[in-house]
Amino acid sequence: MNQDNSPLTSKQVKTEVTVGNVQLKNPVLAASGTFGFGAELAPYYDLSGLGGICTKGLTLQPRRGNPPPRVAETESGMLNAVGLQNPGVGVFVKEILPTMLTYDTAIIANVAGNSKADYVEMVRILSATEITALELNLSCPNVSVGCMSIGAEPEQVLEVVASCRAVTDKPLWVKLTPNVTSISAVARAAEEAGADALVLINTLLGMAVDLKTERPVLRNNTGGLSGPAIKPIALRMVYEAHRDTNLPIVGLGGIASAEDALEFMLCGASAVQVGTASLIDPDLVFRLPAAMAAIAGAAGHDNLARYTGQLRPW
Amino acid sequence: MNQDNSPLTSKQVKTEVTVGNVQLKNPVLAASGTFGFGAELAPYYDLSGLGGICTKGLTLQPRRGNPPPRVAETESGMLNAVGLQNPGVGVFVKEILPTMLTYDTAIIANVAGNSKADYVEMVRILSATEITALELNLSCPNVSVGCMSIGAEPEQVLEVVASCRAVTDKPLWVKLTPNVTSISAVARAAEEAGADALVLINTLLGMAVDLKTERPVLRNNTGGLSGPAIKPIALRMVYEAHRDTNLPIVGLGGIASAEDALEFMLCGASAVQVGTASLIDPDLVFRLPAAMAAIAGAAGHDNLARYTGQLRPW
Amino acid sequence: MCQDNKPSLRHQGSLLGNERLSDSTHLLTIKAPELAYAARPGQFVQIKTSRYLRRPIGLMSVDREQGLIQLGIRRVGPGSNELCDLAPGIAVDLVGPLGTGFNLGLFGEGACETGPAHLVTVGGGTGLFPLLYLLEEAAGQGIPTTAIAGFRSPAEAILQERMRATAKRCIFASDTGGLDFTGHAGEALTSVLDTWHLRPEQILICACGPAGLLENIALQCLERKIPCQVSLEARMACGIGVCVGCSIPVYCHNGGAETAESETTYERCCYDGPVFPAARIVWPSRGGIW
Amino acid sequence: MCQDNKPSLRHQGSLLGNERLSDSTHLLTIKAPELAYAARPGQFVQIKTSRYLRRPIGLMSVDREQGLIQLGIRRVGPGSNELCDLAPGIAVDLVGPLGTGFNLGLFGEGACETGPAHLVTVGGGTGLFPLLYLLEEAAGQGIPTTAIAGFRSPAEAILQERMRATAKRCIFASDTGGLDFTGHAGEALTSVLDTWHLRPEQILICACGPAGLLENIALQCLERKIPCQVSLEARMACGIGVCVGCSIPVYCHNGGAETAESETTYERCCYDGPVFPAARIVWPSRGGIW
Ligand SMILES: Cc1cc2nc3c(=O)[nH]c(=O)nc-3n(C[C@H](O)[C@H](O)[C@H](O)COP(=O)(O)OP(=O)(O)OC[C@H]3O[C@@H](n4cnc5c(N)ncnc54)[C@H](O)[C@@H]3O)c2cc1C
Ligand SMILES: Cc1cc2nc3c(=O)[nH]c(=O)nc-3n(C[C@H](O)[C@H](O)[C@H](O)COP(=O)(O)OP(=O)(O)OC[C@H]3O[C@@H](n4cnc5c(N)ncnc54)[C@H](O)[C@@H]3O)c2cc1C
Ligand SMILES: Cc1cc2nc3c(=O)[nH]c(=O)nc-3n(C[C@H](O)[C@H](O)[C@H](O)COP(=O)(O)O)c2cc1C
Ligand SMILES: Cc1cc2nc3c(=O)[nH]c(=O)nc-3n(C[C@H](O)[C@H](O)[C@H](O)COP(=O)(O)O)c2cc1C
Ligand code: FES
Ligand code: FES
Repeated sequence: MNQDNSPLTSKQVKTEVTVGNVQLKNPVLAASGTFGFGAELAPYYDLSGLGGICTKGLTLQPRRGNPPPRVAETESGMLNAVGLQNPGVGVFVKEILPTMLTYDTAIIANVAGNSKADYVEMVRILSATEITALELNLSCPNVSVGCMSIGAEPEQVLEVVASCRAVTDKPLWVKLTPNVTSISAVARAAEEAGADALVLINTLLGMAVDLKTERPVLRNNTGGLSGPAIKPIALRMVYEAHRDTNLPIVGLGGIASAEDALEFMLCGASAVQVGTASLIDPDLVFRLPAAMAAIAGAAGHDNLARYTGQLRPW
Repeated sequence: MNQDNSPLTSKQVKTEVTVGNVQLKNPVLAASGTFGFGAELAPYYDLSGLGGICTKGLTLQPRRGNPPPRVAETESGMLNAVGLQNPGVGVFVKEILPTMLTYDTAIIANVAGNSKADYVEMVRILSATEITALELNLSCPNVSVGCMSIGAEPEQVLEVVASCRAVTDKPLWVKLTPNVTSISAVARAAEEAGADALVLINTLLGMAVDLKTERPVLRNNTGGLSGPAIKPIALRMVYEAHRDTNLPIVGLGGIASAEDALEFMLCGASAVQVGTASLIDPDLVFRLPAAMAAIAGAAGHDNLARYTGQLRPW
Repeated sequence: MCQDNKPSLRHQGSLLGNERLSDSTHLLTIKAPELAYAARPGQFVQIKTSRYLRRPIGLMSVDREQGLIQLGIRRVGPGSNELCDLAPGIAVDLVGPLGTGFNLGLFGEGACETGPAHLVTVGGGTGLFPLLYLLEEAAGQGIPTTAIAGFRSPAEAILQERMRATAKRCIFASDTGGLDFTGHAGEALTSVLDTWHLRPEQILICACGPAGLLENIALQCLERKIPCQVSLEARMACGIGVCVGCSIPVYCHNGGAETAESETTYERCCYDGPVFPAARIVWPSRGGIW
Repeated sequence: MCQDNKPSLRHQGSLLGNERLSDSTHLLTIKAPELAYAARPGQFVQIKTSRYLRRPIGLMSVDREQGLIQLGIRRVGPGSNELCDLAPGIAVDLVGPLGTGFNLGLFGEGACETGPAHLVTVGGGTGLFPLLYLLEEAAGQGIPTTAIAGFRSPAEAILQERMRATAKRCIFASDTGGLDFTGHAGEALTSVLDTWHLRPEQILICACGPAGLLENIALQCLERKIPCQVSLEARMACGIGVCVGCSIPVYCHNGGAETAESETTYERCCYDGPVFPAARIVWPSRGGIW
């Protein structure tokens, strides 16, 4: 708040935030899986305007992903079952990361493993690079082993995160799945294991049915639900994780406007990610930092960081 | 399927279904909490057109419910935190049920308790009445004790359902919460305890934020998310519970059209309930049986029951 | 969908006119004969927009013969903006008429014997809309009326001509001056009552507007023992009484002033209200929240 | 939103015209100069409707000078219905131009030396729309063209005049007879190729339409060693290449016929396609699914 609470212009509002010891230009990151590795949008947008970019989920070996159809539309949302199609961490480090490092923004490597050993190995490889932080994806619902099956169990989260912590000094963000009875239990496990931040939420497991063929729309039968439909669930989980741990939080799930982004910050997020909305409105993530600053300024606040955790529950 | 698979009119399609040993005129029930006890709509609609009516959640003692605001709009859905406002099971049996029994449709009593003893006592009281079946609500997220906190733990579900089973011969339906890591684990517990059917899903725990006041919109801070937003999650859970138990299933969550209802049946539901959609389109639940029959007839099917579990996963 | 001669709850209306009343307010005229026929002052409709939940809007005027209803709408968000921008000719999906409206039979005991009963409406903002319908109804029944209407400024004053044509006496109040009375509508009411010859039981006060104004009016009436009905707004989902989402805290027994929880309960704004006897409401100053 | 002289991806177009081509098909003319300027045949746009995801629609014609694009839309569901019902004057939210289109430079090796190269387009249904743009482009480059278009029945035939005005030769096929050729478009192509004097490398075949038709055409071309490009459709989310949602199974190496999984991979219909060399596709008869 500036002294007399009078309105400020968006330019007068400081957008910088920190997530643990990671400094970001602004709280808006492109989420994993909905921004590729940045190359497709680089011709059209200045990527240095972002707070950061989370890579598509990387695996130790290249993955072809699931057979199509991989996407289905739902009310105010979509299902995806991409199944982590990616060129593998080796190709990423050699062929993709160098270009990403030229974008002048934080680069967060999202990694997904079949096993603890996979995660540890990838963390080791990526720690030797110039990436800003690691995002352990313990939450992808579209693969048969690893990932979400690890993230659903606090003990396994504890073990995997602790093992990764042991081999890296890079900031370690842990991305959690909402498909759990208690998000706080999983969040506390990640905290105990030495995570630097929590990222929540990944997609909710869902299904779409084709009435004519009497088959699931997705070849994978089930997929991950994302988009505005899940925003209320995501806000609640960010709120609970913020209340029940001391970790900084990166919030996402259905963010489609500056107001949405600030609501996540109020609930406890230090920064936010934009996922599915980028598929529909590729401009959005670039417009958000200024739009958030405009709202903050109109309310007389001279920085965005003040929003984090400011929600006053009844 | 009629013999030559040729189109039939909706009148030629049998709408009767059974849920365990409960016979229903058609698979469309009004869900608990979005239809009151029928009195408000009786002047406008012929309630005998319904497959059945689930009462608002009943508690042993009258409950005033949570302070307002109790409802909030979200994208393709809403949050509610009514907190089980109801006149108590005693007043229900004496003053409300007699009128409901005149409606010539199945009456399902939805009961919610703070403890196992509550459930058992209510089941005992209601078993002495003419209700068609009991719906144990182990899933309301808007009360501080009982309900969802019981429904989230397979062991507690087992105990509560078994205790109720011991005191009643009425059909015992168990309504589950989606806020769990494994719906199958909870569903199997209910099956083991002697439930006659599963009802899923209740609402997902969510939150809405008022950016201007920096407070939760709901006075209860959190609420239950319902409506089309959650349909993909509900379909997936019906599919999983059908796959992993042998119980008949009553499916709900975001149903807003005949197509939606048939999709739930394909995933394994023997009947469906319409919840939040009745708040927006009070006609819908009355139109659905014929609309479902029309779709079935156009596809050459002479009954609705054939849809149950017909989905062919990939 | 009419079943077995039962009345319809849902109606397909047709928008005949959309008139701009001020920068932020529009007046919609909709053809919906069955709805118009059944409507009573103080009732409302639920309109479908592209948002998920319907939007509750009070009936501002009804022409039974022509089968028309009028709605006054103020732009405050996506739903009301959409309604203000509707093009004539379009179909409007309505549920209604809903709720318990004003009751013109509820003057004080003995009012009719002691002299001509007088209706006073007090309102501000969108609260003026349902009051206009009430004034028109009272005029039709030959009940003399006084309309007190508050506006933030003369520039925001709306419906003045129509109220003057309907009410026996009109007092337009503005916080910034420039109209009949300087101050808010509650203060205008005080000045009217202070100098009036009628006895309390001869007057019925009906109010609609911001919650603060309503509480001000209600407390004055309680004090003076004048019967008072208030039309409240709550966040609604169904509007038809089935979801219990729109609770208003009320005293269990009419006229109570207790604050003990056991003496209060919740009633549904949409079904038991939106019009309540002022004395039944647990006003915010007594701890009520809604 | 143009940043630092970067081209725009999102465009606010303005609907100038909406013409009904048949019971189920409309032709939209949209002013969107920057998009029109950048577009190439075979590319598409993603249009916003009230549904959650955008809808991919191929470019049917482009007028760079006037800054216009044309889209042909068939009613198949809520999104396309909404687009067919748009009123002229309205703003249209577009992302594009997207994807890798047809490549007119890709005739067979040595085609230019051995004689005038000839473009043959083969299509049916909504597949005709992108082919029209390609025919117009080829005409502009002076490439002789043959257009083969299939319709279920003469009643469903659309765009005939426009194709006749553009292509050097047109063959309209109908399953039910009554047009130039009786049978489907693939059979029409066979009859053309069977009696033609051109050598394979002088011909380029570009096809768009139902997957079954495309496979039929692709296999004929492979057999006859005629270069062939097909424009495919897949369920899309982003349309801009970032979500990897729209995979098409392709051989890792051009012209492969292996079925081993290790020899195939997925490419993005929206970014690597929608136009692919026919030889790269793992067609359904070889186990490909999309
Ligand atoms: C019985 C009743 C009668 C009404 N009659 C009229 C009328 O005649 N004319 C008219 O213009 N409006 C009337 N309203 C108010 C009208 O329903 C709301 O303004 C409208 O729903 C707002 O929708 P929106 O999408 O434009 O804005 P939203 O984005 O939904 O809301 C805009 C702002 O208003 C707040 N808000 C919205 N609805 C309510 C509510 N019910 N209670 C408290 N705060 C709320 C929101 O929190 C938000 O801050 C009435 C409301 C009720 C309950
Ligand atoms: C690159 C590309 C170019 C296209 N060009 C045109 C065009 O020029 N003109 C035109 O009319 N249409 C075109 N389409 C198809 C058009 O995108 C769909 O018809 C439209 O999205 C349907 O939306 P809807 O809401 O009307 O129907 P929906 O309800 O979304 O779909 C109707 C039916 O079509 C199926 N369907 C929808 N989209 C696809 C898809 N992409 N793949 C397979 N099945 C699908 C659905 O399962 C459903 O059965 C194109 C599609 C692609 C991918
Ligand atoms: C098409 C698609 C692909 C995704 N891929 C990944 C991924 O590779 N790794 C990951 O952690 N999350 C992935 N996600 C999840 C998103 O990053 C995000 O957590 C989720 O979609 C919720 O946010 P949203 O509603 O803003 O999209 C993917 C989501 C979508 C829609
Ligand atoms: C306002 C409201 C009140 C509800 N009350 C109850 C209740 O008392 N008991 C219960 O079992 N479920 C209750 N529910 C949950 C619904 O019955 C249903 O399980 C849920 O809303 C999902 O279905 P839907 O999306 O069709 O609404 C309530 C839902 C709403 C929206
Ligand atoms: S809004 Fe549903 S009971 Fe009033
Ligand atoms: S639709 Fe997203 S990559 Fe093609």
